Amino acid sequence: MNAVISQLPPLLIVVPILGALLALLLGKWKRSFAYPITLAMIGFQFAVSLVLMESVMDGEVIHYYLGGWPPPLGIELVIDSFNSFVLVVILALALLTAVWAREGADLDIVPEKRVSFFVVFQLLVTGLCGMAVTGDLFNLYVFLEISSIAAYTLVAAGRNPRSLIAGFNYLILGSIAAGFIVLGIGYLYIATGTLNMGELAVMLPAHYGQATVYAAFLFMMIGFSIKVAFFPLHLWLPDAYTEAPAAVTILIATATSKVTAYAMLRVIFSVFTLQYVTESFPVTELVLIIAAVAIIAGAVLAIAQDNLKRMLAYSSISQMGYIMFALGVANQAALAGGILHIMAHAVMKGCLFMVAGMIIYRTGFTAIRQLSGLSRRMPVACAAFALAGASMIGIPPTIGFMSKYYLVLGAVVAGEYLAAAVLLAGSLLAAVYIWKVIEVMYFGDVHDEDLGGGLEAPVSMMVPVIILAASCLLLGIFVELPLEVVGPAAAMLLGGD
Amino acid sequence: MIPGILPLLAITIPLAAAGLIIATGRHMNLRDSVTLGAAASMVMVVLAMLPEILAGGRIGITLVPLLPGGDLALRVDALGMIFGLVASILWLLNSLYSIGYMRALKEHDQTRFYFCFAIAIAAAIGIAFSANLVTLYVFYEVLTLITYPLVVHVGTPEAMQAGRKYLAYLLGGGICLLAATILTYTLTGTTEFIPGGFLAGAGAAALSLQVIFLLYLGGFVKAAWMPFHAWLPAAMVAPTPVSAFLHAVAVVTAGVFGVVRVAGWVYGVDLMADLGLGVLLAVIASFTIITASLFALAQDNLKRRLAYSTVAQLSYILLGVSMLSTAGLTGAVIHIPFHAFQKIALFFCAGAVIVGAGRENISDMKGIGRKMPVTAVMCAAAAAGICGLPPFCGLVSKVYLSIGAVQAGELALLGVIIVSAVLNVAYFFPIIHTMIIARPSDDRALDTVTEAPLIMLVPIILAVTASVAFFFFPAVPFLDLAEIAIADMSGAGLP
Amino acid sequence: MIPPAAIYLAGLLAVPVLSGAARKTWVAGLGFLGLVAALLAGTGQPAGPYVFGPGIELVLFSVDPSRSFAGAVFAIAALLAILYSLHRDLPPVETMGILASAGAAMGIVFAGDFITVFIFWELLALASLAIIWSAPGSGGSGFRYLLFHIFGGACLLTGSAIGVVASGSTLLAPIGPGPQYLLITIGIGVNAAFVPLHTWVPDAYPRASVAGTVALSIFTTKAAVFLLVVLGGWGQGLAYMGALMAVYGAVFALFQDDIRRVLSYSVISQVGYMVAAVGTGSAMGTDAALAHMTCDIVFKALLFMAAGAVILRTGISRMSRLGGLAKTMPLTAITAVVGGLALAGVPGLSGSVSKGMVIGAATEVPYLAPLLLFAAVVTVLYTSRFLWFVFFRKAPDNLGVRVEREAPVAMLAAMGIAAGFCILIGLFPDLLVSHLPGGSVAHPFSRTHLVESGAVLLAAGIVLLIAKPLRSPSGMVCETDIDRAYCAAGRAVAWTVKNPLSSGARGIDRMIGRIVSLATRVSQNPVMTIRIWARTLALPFVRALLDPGHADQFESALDGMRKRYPDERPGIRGSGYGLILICIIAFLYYLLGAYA
Amino acid sequence: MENLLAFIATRYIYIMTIILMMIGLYALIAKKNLVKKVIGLNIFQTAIFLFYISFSDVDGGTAPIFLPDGVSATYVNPIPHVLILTAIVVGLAITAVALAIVVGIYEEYQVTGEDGLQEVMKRQ
Repeated sequence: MNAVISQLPPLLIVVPILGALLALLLGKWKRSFAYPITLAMIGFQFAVSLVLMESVMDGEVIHYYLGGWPPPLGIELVIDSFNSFVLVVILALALLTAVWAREGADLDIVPEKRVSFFVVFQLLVTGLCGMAVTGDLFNLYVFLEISSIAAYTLVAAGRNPRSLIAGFNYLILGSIAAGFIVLGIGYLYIATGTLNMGELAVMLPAHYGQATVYAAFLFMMIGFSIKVAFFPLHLWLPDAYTEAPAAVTILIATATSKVTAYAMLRVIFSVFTLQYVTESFPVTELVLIIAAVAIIAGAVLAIAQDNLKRMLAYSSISQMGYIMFALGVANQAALAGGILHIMAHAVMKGCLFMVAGMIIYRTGFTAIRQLSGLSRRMPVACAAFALAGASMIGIPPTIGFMSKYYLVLGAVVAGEYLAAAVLLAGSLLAAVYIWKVIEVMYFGDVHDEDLGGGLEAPVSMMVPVIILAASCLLLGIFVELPLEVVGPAAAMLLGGD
Repeated sequence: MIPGILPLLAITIPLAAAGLIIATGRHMNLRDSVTLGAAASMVMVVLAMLPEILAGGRIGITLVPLLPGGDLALRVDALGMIFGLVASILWLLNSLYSIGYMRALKEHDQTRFYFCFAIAIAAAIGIAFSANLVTLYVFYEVLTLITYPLVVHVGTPEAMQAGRKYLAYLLGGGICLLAATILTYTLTGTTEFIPGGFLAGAGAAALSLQVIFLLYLGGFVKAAWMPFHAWLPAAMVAPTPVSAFLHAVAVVTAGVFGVVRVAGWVYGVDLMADLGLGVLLAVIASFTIITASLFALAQDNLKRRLAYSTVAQLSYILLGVSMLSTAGLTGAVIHIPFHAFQKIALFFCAGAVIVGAGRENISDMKGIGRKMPVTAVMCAAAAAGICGLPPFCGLVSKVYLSIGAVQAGELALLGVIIVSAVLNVAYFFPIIHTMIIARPSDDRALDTVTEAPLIMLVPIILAVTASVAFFFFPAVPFLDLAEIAIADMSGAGLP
Repeated sequence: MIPPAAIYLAGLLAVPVLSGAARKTWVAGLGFLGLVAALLAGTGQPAGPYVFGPGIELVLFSVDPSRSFAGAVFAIAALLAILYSLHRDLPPVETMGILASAGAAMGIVFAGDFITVFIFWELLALASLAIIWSAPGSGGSGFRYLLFHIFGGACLLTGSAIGVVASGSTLLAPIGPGPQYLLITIGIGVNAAFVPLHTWVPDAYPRASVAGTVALSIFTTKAAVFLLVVLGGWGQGLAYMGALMAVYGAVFALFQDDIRRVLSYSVISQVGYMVAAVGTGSAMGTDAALAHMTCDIVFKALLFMAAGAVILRTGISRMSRLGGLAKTMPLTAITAVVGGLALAGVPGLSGSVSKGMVIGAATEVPYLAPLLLFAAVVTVLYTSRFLWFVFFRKAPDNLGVRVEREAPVAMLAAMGIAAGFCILIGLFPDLLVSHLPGGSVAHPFSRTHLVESGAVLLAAGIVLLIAKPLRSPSGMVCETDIDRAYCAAGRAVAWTVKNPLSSGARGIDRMIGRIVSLATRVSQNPVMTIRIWARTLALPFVRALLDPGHADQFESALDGMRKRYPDERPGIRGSGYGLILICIIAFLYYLLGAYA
Repeated sequence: MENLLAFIATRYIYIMTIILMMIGLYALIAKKNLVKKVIGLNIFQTAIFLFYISFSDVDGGTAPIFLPDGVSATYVNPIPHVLILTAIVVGLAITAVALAIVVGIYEEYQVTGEDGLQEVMKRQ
């Protein structure tokens, strides 16, 4: 592999941080500079991630030692098929969100805060990239906190005062979670004396069965479960998603939650290997059960909501259950489905939240019942919503169906018929809450005529929505492309190759 | 030109038409002519494949690799050809009719209507020509969703309620179908339709195979077998062309088609017999036939009565499949097109009455035959056809089903056939009497009634003519196709 | 040569477009053509099997002596019926019905296989329905008629399906034992008015129009009889069924007031004779059946025509209100008398010939002949009642209706021809007998036969002298038959379907709806729901235990919660008490794990 | 029994940190006043810092400072100290954000207590 590519990983993080400072300074001088720089930086990261993914597609792994210090002293950045894939997904989402936010941000960000908003926005993205690429546990924690702090700030940054309360909740629980994670990392260090994931994976088996390792595992599981809002630790999520500024909701619902899920999988499978979680400290069964409950409960709660964003938030809880489900089944097909679902859910939930934001942007409506007859005013947006919703339900041939298919396949192969049934039932419930909206949008009669027609949102918001909606369908039909990466990634997690 | 392009074409034509319909939505005539043109050309395409199929050949094409065990692939064989012919020809008739109907009633959102219609037809054709379970499932779900806007077209609360019911049942069915597909794949490593079935080689436990078959049945809830039929009468709130579409062109037809497919191409007749699934199917079908006919007796709303009659008639097909004998399967397969042609005529008549007289309840239709003779007579003819009276094609399938029951050695099924024959007459001929014979309640009653416009009468007459023609020449082409299909699914060794 | 059925069936297609005189001539022409074709049919070649579909071959046209004989008879009868129907412009549907039933009967006669028979069988039912429904106020009886015959048709189909599979060929053949015997017997029995499947006859025939009744009386039952003849090999059970029908029909005919009901029961009775003859199973019996079928078609048609003429002119169909028509309608009266005497079996008329043959054949089966003779006596009784009350007794002036005109020409012509047939056959039996397939002979004027008929008539006379009520028209009228039971059953089904079944289904629907809505409401805010429920449960205890002030406070708080439900406002509180729990568990786990 | 005592004797520092952590958690969740919550958060984090420092300790170890050659000594493990430096920075940032939010809430609702907040929102 050529020298340039091997130098890319640090740039992925360093350059944007510098860029953020630049944006801050220039933004102070002239407000309109901030946005372009942010956009450029995220675009740059996206490009880099594409190059990286292309170069690791053939299964080889890029290692980069910061400052040339090898582990255990130094910090290592690792790029393999799994996290390069995650990188591409979240950066694509972040880029689209940034495009969307150009006007979408005005919805609930006061102009004075615009500069800092985009700076923090970019820091959040950068922190996520760091989480994805790092090969060092404590470094992971640091990046996790960077992104989290950015997220707390953004959530609380809205015009809507309630966003402060939501942000505070998020902060409290998020910090507790971070505390647990770092505690767990500490225990691991006690046990092995290293923090490098690769070395841990090698050294841990000797210490399996130690209470220290148990404790480490438990604390990290709990911590990550809070971070990914894994039922029943999801309590911060509905408020945060509902009250946060639209753009922020999109970003944390797609990028943040997905990277955290990635980190969780990475820790569980690359640090505590599959053998640990299934044999010496079996938790997969438990995770599977909780995941099943999460799928159903999240969906049922979503059905009951009347606030569109809140409904989508609960649906996220249900969908996160799908990914945990993959963890619980823990075989090739299921993990492939899970990783695929990380992408699928990012794409479709991003699209749905964008549409929700556009609706608020144009009409100020937040309640589902207010949307009646909206399809006549915002045809494109509603069509996108319908398409992404179909994907959420898992209607073939959308991407949502593909990931679900693999999950069920995995469950069936593993003989978990009941779990498979629950998964399918969950998609039926998803149909219910998605359809509640579509029904109102398309077949309700139009209220308050004074709004008039032609409320279609501006192009800069429309383009990302259309791209996402289209990719819901295209990624499904040409599901081979993501599978080329996802398959090996799953195999790698299972320690196959 | 590679032959594989034809089935692809058959699907892409309506899809392209859908796009054009949206594009030309502003100009009514242009839009409707697009629909008609697409329908006509699609019939052409399907007919172009007919000789090849009648010669015993198959036309296949793989579109994209989709999932393990199921690429998105099309393959046309005799059975699919039957469904394909029905769907395409009836779409042509239905388009003619709906143009008349929608304009006469000045329905709203006609563009959406025709758009969904076109896509739904594409899905139906996809189901007919699908080469494996996954493809079947994909198009099946698409059909379910895209039909929903048609069902709730009216937009009244009642309609929305019906739509929810419709989705609940059909999506639930889809879930079952998906589960069954995945289980089949995990058992055998393939979902390809193979004449004579491929599950027999799986060496799985009998119980699991039976359970999977139950899942398949649940999946094909589109066949409206009792007690999972409620969505069909509920969907009666839709405009009449939609009802015709549900009952004749695509939806329920797709359901029974799926059952035949699975019975013959996934399980295989012998395996079905070994697992005793024939008996199960026979019980369900018999129960449905009798109960649905009884329900039909109780309905006063013409369309609801027709809906229950559909439920009963579809189970004739299930009954034929359950016999697992040559004649029985033949009866089942040919009953698909025959029932479709007659039932679509009946629904067209119901719609014509709504347009011409604005009445939906049978009790209000006293003597309207005096003002709308064509509609009334055609309605009588189609009804007689469903009852299996000469000279209509319903009789043919009835004969085959009876012989099939004997071949299967299930004489009890003969009892079902007798009872249902009587019940059919019992709920159809009162309609005829009311429309044609009975005197109007008062002499002013018929003042507002006029014959439906010609563009609606033509499809009715064509459909009825077809059903008469199929009585005199059943072999062309459906019985021949059925023969090939049966030979496919049985290989040999049927009683 | 063309199959006669084709002529009628093709011809009726032109009826709707024609009208008035054109239609009448066209229909009459069809009648003649059909007759010609039927007469030529014997010379024609049977058509080869027509492959209907895999495993099903139709023999649409097969020829043998009995078929061509019956074909000719039906053609003549059809011509008579058509001629009779020319007296006025029938509604096109009715005309088509008459032609169709003629065609269907022809089809059954010449059919060579079960499926063809079934097809024409159903067609016959449909055609008869058309005829019945053409008369006003015939809805119910027509509907019942159809139900009966569809039931019969289905039985015939299923029965023949069994036969077909068993024998491997669809050709008509004697029915083997087993379920198919029962099914096919029921199937034919419905059309042949086997007791207790006969109720459609007195139900439908009197309701049809006068012309329609004639056509009905000719085709349906007789076609069934002919099918019995063709199949053959029935066994003696059928003979006794015939006897039962003969007696049952005759007795019920005795107790009718409506003239067409009398004749309807007479149809059942006479068909009983034929069935009995077929049941004997001998070639002689077959011939007798065919012969009696011929004669009965003619004189029964004749009587129905006469009754029709009477009803047409007087508008009255009840014997109790008719009378003395011999003066005003002499020709009708004469023909009616000829027909009546033929029916009664008076020597010198057609009835005695064929009835004699039947009874002669019946001697082979024990107890059959006496039963038939008894039926013959009763026949004489109701015939004489019919003739006397309608034509010859002094009209009851209180409600008598005077008519000044004789029946229309077309009717008279038809009746005249029919009467001519009766007399001719009666005087020269060989005209009929020589054509019989079995080649048996009749001795109408042999001493035994004369004595027999004399005895019958004498017995009848004696009974008339003894039984006074028989001499008054409304003496003993009984118009209830088994059909009451059938109708009751039908109504029961309808009621069950309308009330329990439907409402049950609706109830299930509603219940599901309630459950769903409850679930949705609960899941809007599960925690709060639980709290509300708990507090609601606690409320009575609180009231009981706490002092009123607290209780009211508690209650108001509860109401507040109810009002605010579902409470979506974000609160700082409540984020994860579960969390503490989990941490403590984790901590303890670590502690113990380390300690262990 | 003495077994347990021995256990506590050896691990008491860990137990202390855990208990401290639990105190922090309690404050975080049970305290109504937002500022107290933030304080609880800090206690929680401090407990974790202590935990790291304590396990990095080596008996008789000196500070990990580079000594002139010839002199040798046992160092305590330096890495946790480094990590905790980072963690402290992170904790600081979090506290800052939290306080900022609290200030925001106060400006918005004129309350820092949870019940007051509920009242205010009810009134809205």
